[in-house]
Amino acid sequence: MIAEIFMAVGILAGLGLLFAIVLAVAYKKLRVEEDPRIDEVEEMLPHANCGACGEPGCRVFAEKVVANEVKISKCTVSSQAAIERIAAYLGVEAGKEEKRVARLLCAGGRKEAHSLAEYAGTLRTCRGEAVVAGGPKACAWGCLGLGDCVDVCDFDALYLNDDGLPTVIPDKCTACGDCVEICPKNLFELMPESRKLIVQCKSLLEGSLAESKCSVACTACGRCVADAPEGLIEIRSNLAVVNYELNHLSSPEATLRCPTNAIVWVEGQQFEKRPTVWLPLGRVEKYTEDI
Amino acid sequence: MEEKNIQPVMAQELETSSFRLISTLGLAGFFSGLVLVGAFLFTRPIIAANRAQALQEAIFKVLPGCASFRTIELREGRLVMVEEGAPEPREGEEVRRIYAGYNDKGKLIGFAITGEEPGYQDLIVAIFGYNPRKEVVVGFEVLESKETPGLGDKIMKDPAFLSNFRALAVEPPVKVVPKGEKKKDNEIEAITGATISSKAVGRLLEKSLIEWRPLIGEYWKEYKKEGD
Amino acid sequence: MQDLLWIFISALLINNFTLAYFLGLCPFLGVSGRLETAFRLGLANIFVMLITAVCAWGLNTFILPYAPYLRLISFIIVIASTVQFVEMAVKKLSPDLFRALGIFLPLITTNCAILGLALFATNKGYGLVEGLFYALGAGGGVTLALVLLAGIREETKVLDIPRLIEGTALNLIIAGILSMAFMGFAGLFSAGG
Amino acid sequence: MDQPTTIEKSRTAEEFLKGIWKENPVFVAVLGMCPVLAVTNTAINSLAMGLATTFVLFFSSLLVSSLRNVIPKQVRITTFIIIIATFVTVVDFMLAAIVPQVHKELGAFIALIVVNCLILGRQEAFASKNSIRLALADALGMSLGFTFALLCIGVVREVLGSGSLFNVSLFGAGFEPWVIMIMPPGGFFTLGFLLLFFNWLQKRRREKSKGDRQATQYEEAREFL
Amino acid sequence: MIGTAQNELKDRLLTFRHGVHPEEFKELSNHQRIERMPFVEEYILPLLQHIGAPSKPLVHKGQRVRRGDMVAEPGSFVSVALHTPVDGTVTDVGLYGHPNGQMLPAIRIKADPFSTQQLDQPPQRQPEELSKAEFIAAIQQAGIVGLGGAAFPAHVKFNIPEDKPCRHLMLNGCECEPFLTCDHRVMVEYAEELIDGTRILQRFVQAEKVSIAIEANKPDAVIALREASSRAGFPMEVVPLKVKYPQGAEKMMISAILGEEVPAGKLPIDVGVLVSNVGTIVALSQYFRQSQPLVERVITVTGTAVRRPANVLVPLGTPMRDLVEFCGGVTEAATRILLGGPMMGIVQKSLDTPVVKGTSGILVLTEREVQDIDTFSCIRCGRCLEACPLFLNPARLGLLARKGLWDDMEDYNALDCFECGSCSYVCPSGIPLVQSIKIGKAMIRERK
Amino acid sequence: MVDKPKITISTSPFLHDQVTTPRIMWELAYTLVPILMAAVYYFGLSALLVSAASIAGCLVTEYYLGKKGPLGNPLRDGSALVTGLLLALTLPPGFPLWMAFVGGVVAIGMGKLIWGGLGQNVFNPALVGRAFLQAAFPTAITTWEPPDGRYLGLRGTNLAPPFYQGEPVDALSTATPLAEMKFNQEPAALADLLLGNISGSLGETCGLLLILACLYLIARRIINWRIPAGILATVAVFSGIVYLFEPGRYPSPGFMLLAGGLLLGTVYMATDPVSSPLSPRGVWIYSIGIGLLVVLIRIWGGLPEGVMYAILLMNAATPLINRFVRPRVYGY
Ligand SMILES: Cc1cc2nc3c(=O)[nH]c(=O)nc-3n(C[C@H](O)[C@H](O)[C@H](O)COP(=O)(O)O)c2cc1C
Ligand SMILES: Cc1cc2nc3c(=O)[nH]c(=O)nc-3n(C[C@H](O)[C@H](O)[C@H](O)COP(=O)(O)O)c2cc1C
Ligand SMILES: Cc1cc2nc3c(=O)[nH]c(=O)nc-3n(C[C@H](O)[C@H](O)[C@H](O)COP(=O)(O)O)c2cc1C
Ligand SMILES: Cc1cc2nc3c(=O)[nH]c(=O)nc-3n(C[C@H](O)[C@H](O)[C@H](O)CO)c2cc1C
Ligand code: SF4
Ligand code: SF4
Ligand code: SF4
Ligand code: SF4
Ligand code: FES
Repeated sequence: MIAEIFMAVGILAGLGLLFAIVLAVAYKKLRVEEDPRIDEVEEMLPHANCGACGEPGCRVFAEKVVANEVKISKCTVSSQAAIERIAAYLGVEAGKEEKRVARLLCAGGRKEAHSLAEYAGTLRTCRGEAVVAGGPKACAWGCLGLGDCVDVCDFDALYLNDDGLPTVIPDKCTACGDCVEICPKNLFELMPESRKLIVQCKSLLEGSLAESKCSVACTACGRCVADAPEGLIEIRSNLAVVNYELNHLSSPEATLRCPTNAIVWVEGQQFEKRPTVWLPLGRVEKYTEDI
Repeated sequence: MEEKNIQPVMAQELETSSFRLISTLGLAGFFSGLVLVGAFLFTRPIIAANRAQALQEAIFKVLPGCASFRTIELREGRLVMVEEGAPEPREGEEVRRIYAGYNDKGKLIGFAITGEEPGYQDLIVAIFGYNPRKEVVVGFEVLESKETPGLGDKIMKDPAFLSNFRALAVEPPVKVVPKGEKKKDNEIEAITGATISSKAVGRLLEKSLIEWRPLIGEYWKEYKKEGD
Repeated sequence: MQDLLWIFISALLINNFTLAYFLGLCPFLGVSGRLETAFRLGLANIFVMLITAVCAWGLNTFILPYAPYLRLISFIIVIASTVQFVEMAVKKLSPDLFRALGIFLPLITTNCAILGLALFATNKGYGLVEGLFYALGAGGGVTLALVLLAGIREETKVLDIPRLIEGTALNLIIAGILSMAFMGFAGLFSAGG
Repeated sequence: MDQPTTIEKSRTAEEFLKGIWKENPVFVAVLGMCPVLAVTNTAINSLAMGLATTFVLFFSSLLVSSLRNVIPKQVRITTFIIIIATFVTVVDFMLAAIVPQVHKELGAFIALIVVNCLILGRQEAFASKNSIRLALADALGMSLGFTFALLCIGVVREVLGSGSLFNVSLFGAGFEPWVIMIMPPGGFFTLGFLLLFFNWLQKRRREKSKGDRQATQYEEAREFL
Repeated sequence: MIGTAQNELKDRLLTFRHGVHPEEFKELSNHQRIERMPFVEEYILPLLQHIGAPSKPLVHKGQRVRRGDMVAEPGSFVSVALHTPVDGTVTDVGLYGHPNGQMLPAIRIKADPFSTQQLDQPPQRQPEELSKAEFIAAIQQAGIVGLGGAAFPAHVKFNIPEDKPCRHLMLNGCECEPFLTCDHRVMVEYAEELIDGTRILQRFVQAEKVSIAIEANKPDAVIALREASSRAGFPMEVVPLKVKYPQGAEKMMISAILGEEVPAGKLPIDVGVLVSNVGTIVALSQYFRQSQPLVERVITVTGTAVRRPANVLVPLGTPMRDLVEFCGGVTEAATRILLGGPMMGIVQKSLDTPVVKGTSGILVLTEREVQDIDTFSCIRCGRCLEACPLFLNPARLGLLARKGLWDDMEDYNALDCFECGSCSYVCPSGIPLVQSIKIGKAMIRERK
Repeated sequence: MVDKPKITISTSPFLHDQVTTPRIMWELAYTLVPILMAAVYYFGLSALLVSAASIAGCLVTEYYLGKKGPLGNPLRDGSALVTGLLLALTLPPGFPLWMAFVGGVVAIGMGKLIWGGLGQNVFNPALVGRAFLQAAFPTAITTWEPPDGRYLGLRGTNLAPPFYQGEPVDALSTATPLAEMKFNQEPAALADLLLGNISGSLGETCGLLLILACLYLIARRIINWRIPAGILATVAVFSGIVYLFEPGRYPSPGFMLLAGGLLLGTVYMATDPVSSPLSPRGVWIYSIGIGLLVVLIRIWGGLPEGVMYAILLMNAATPLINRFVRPRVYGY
């Protein structure tokens, strides 16, 4: 009985000691210097080493989180609070910059810009239309309105309004640039929110020709140039261009006499808050009915 | 420059904790050992009793009429009866044992033998009773198997199958035949849809008998000599 | 020989650790998203299992006969520490190998499959050589399952998996179908046709 | 123990409840899968496993949270494992002594509680950082959630796979059991479809809260494309 | 005569692996002699009618020009000059609809209704007298580009590097696209010029061997060219090839005739071959013998919705609307307008765009032929793999494109695809494979 | 005048081959009719009922849970019908109808819809259904009855009430040729295997019809010829080698080819385009793999038949094959 107890305790303590010493020595001898933030983040992780995050272990996950390769929320074991703590910890490091949002440089929705033909392809995406004679719209620069940008936005910051125009919700937009990349017509630009004077047109056609294709096209009439402070706006290739280096001079004044409303003063959201169609009808969705 | 700030702190932490961590682990091991020994000592008799009871039940089942049993061990090529109260063999020690069953009059009526054999899924471990006088198998019970429920596990439940072992002759060697074709005493009628498991049982009996029958034969001779 | 083959095949296909014994499912479900990672995790698994088999056998023959109640705790401590030590050694001796396999080691050590291997191998009373074959089969089986699942999961990237079932639910069902397919191996080399 | 404040009281309840539903270790976090699938072929086994896990989780949390300021960082994990392994061994012995039949069925999976990601995860993520009170609430909640999940799976598998519940035959003679349900694939399928079911519940709840107007518009939009 | 040729063609014909057999529809126009398009009121000359940099305009609004005058000069080495096909007045230099769907700079010329529209005849330039550099420059000044479809500036292609001798000059008379017959008619009606142009080019590139590949469905062209070559005493092999799409793609032609593959990312000249369309060669001859720069080309106007399918010699810049009117206009059923053949042609939103150098045909189709088939998911039947002449995996590319996995697409060699359309043609699930691949290629290029 | 007509735009090519996916599916379904008729000839009404139940399971599931295809109704493309028919053809004649229905539901639900529907599944749906049935009801699915000419007589177990076992009234059940061979080393006559006068699942008995169907489908380019070629050649060669070692114990290659589900599986199931590899080289690997697994399971495995498992296992490997075995691109 007593012998049993001694043996048990002896063996366990022995094993414990032995390996503790081995590991302690190894820990010191074999340590490699790394970004101290990795340790910090790892410290805040659950250490379950369960692989649920898809990474081979907590440390590797921490490395990737610090390197911004994966999202911290991938760790399903951490509580929400812990995740926020880590995000906050890393967020402080990230620093701050003026908030930017994506702006659409076209206002030619279904009502304003008319089409020459009907798209009959089965691939109903903007990219798909764009390779087919540049899309059915008369204006070769304008938005195709099939919402590739809406699909690609991970933050639900975009929806198609009922005019078929993708509308950015500034509060949700993180300026990730995905929509800028996907749009085949290059209609998005990431702008600081302080830029409020925006020309919502990219058509390089002159005056009446432009207007014949889209009722909100810039006709290069020059009124905004005249109404704005010197040098703020100029006409280049039949299009009004705002010189944002002089952004501090801008005011809604310049937009007042625009005959087509191609130049606008944007506070917050770009297009009217019409009744909206949220568009999680990604391409995937189109094929996939949830079962 | 930040690094510099961090470095000494970490080094220091390591320095101081080296002793502490070893001692923490040592202590944890110590207490855990205590708890474990306690739990072990407390439950050991109960667990042992459970085991013994399970064993006894199995032996009684495969040796009808059995009222008590003694453990017999294979030592140096001979079967030797294990003394009462001898310590259990340690885990990991290789001992080969069978059990001798006695009826209520204290007469040796047969032996319970365990054996194992790969079946349909995994090893089948079973115990069976062997009557050396008549040279027949008198009972059979599966101890462990992973055979398919409803199919292969009939080898442990199906009365029809188990009835094969009421008096199964072991000479000529046991043979498995399809259902409905049993003609001789040494044949086991297979379970339809589970021929593999049935055959595994057959092989299990055959192998164990080849191993143990000569030994039992000698033991039996000696016993009879003594008895007579 | 026949026995060793059977031990190996049984652990590899018939009683596949992942698909039939449900061991090591967490990494199986978590780290099977990319084929490359899954394969390396599998290799690391084989490696750790071999170490485990040796540790388990050693403990079982030299220490546990004296203190059977320490089985679990000593397995886990010894295996975890040995693997951790090996990890550090590998990191120092061969950084390449470490990058390829070493990063998986922490994930594997505290994993059911490893401890399961130790427990099963000792339960079945395997000796050192048998234990090693068992480990090889089990590790190979885990690798096989991981690689197959990872291949299928990579394929699902181009499929229109319904939203509702995406993720773990689908992975589980795929694992179930794989497990069903592996049932075809039952009785391999044991039933003697 | 210091007197708990009201805030702490409400937090206790919250920590307790979250494990059962919102952060259910099985359905939401998908943790500790091995026992979840391996031993749930009958309701009794599920229950036994759930209780065994509860026992281990409860006592390890208790110990870890009371010792949280004593254990040095570097050996934290090792110490936790020692603590957990100790309790697991105790449970193992106890089950073998009290319910040998169940112990035999659960087999090595009792021992495998040691490496159940859930347990170590809770120690790391919660018990080692919170007061005893909260740690216990968390442990209880999590293990209840775990047991609940096991039981769900166990019930489905037993009813279909054996035609019985807690060993009580439900359908009478002649019932054709769905053998697959008590075999490995059945485990995967059951959990898979339960997860599917919970996803569906969640989706429905989300849709309800969004309001019907948008739902119809969503449908319309779908028609439109 | 024709009968024997056909018999000969029945023998085993050379061809390439994979490919498809669409219905030909050539009988609509393959017996129509080439007609000359009368001059119309207005011409629009886009500055970009070829691959490479756009031409630079030399004229201004209001300037008077004579037929054959250079109105834009090459913008760089990979660029050619542009000439006006008519006497008239420049009315605008601005943005106009281009066949590719964009609005691009173009010169608009109002034709002089009283002009004779005769070409001024500057002094003849004999190609034999020119040095290599002069020859190349002359072709560039003549505005000659490949008329086989891609409109690659001819002088760039003919300017073969010293270290890559041209062993084999191959003329491309396959015209594998259904419907199109312009090359066919050119071979029959301009056989003389064709031989002459070939002789000029062969002398220049010092090709050891000259052959012309013709799909076996044009036996009269085979005979015409055999006769012309023996008449002219110019040895030239006329090789009939199996009728299979895209036999006319140069890589496929080389595979068929030489059994060699052009290594990926390389040009035919890397295996010692120079491929040129028959129309290009005729333009070459016309330039050197008649001093006519590239101001007109033969175009097939056809399709089930065209009232009078025809092969027409059209001044470049002619608005499609006028050309179609010349061929009787279109029927009510017209729904789709294409430039080029039905397999690779580009679709038009309206008939307002002008004919350019690369236009080989105008096709107006009805609902019946173009009915887009229903799109199912890919069933991985592998038909597209067995159709793709480049041995790509279109099914995979289509799947990847659908999910926006552009990097994987690049890995699966999306950039090698030459958009022949064989895969979409055979896909039983009606998957827009070529479109998907086009999108993928655009994305991959943008991201680089 | 010209702009008046409705101008539509789409992308090249503007011509299309006549073959469409629904047509492929329907044509395949037609070729299954003779095989089904042979089953009716051998097993009578039971064969029809079992097929109807399995098809009903498939169609109902597809109809209610499937997504609308371009044809609207998800059943119009015919693929669910094919799945249901093929599943039925792998079931024994005495199979309870409710189980056949369940099999159909599982085949479509788990084999197809959770993957996203037509064309997306990694595993062959009919075989997923059958594997499920085999694992769920191993006894029922291994109870075989001989072709006994009872055209109108139902097998007693067919009409078992849902969730209950059938009454095994007629204890007529026999072993299939494969089981006879495996457990008793008694091969059946090849002529019987060819004509179908043996017990087995509905569609597998008549070898001759299956061979004809195979030739027709190859000629119509509906199935890839490499798959039957690869599987059958591998099985013949591999089992031939084994046979030469111990002819008495192991089955002859001829028997291996004709017995059991090999022909049915080879012609209709291994060839499922969706779950087989794309490139020709990949297809060779796939089919040789199936051949090897079939022989392995049949000769050394626990089960007499392994076609289904062999196909499912190679289905599982197909994504890997597709990934690592790609066609050589022109010019590389
Ligand atoms: C899911 C499944 C489970 C099976 N389980 C067993 C089993 O436990 N034992 C067995 O001998 N055969 C098992 N089999 C094998 C088949 O039932 C096999 O057909 C049978 O062994 C052949 O025997 P028979 O000739 O009596 O039909 C199983 C088959 C399946 C499909
Ligand atoms: C798919 C495809 C089909 C083609 N078919 C033809 C053809 O039928 N006739 C032809 O002259 N060129 C055809 N071409 C273009 C040739 O590949 C090659 O560019 C041309 O013959 C070169 O001559 P050029 O530069 O004089 O145009 C085809 C190209 C592709 C990609
Ligand atoms: C295409 C096809 C595949 C089959 N695959 C299997 C299989 O993998 N395993 C199996 O046991 N039976 C399978 N069967 C049924 C067998 O051919 C055979 O009838 C049955 O397995 C007989 O063996 P048993 O004694 O196991 O019931 C399949 C049948 C078909 C038509
Ligand atoms: C040649 C061919 C074979 C097929 N074989 C099967 C099959 O074995 N099982 C099945 O469920 N569907 C089969 N189908 C139908 C279809 O491919 C199947 O339903 C898809 O797997 C569903 O995505 C087959 C179709 C074709 C064209
Ligand atoms: S991707 Fe571009 S073209 Fe398409 S909807 Fe968005 S903004 Fe418009
Ligand atoms: S895709 Fe990115 S940049 Fe564009 S709207 Fe969404 S969040 Fe903003
Ligand atoms: S379009 Fe591209 S992928 Fe399709 S067949 Fe032609 S070359 Fe191949
Ligand atoms: S032809 Fe169409 S359906 Fe067939 S594999 Fe190619 S893309 Fe898929
Ligand atoms: S419980 Fe997580 S790996 Fe087993």
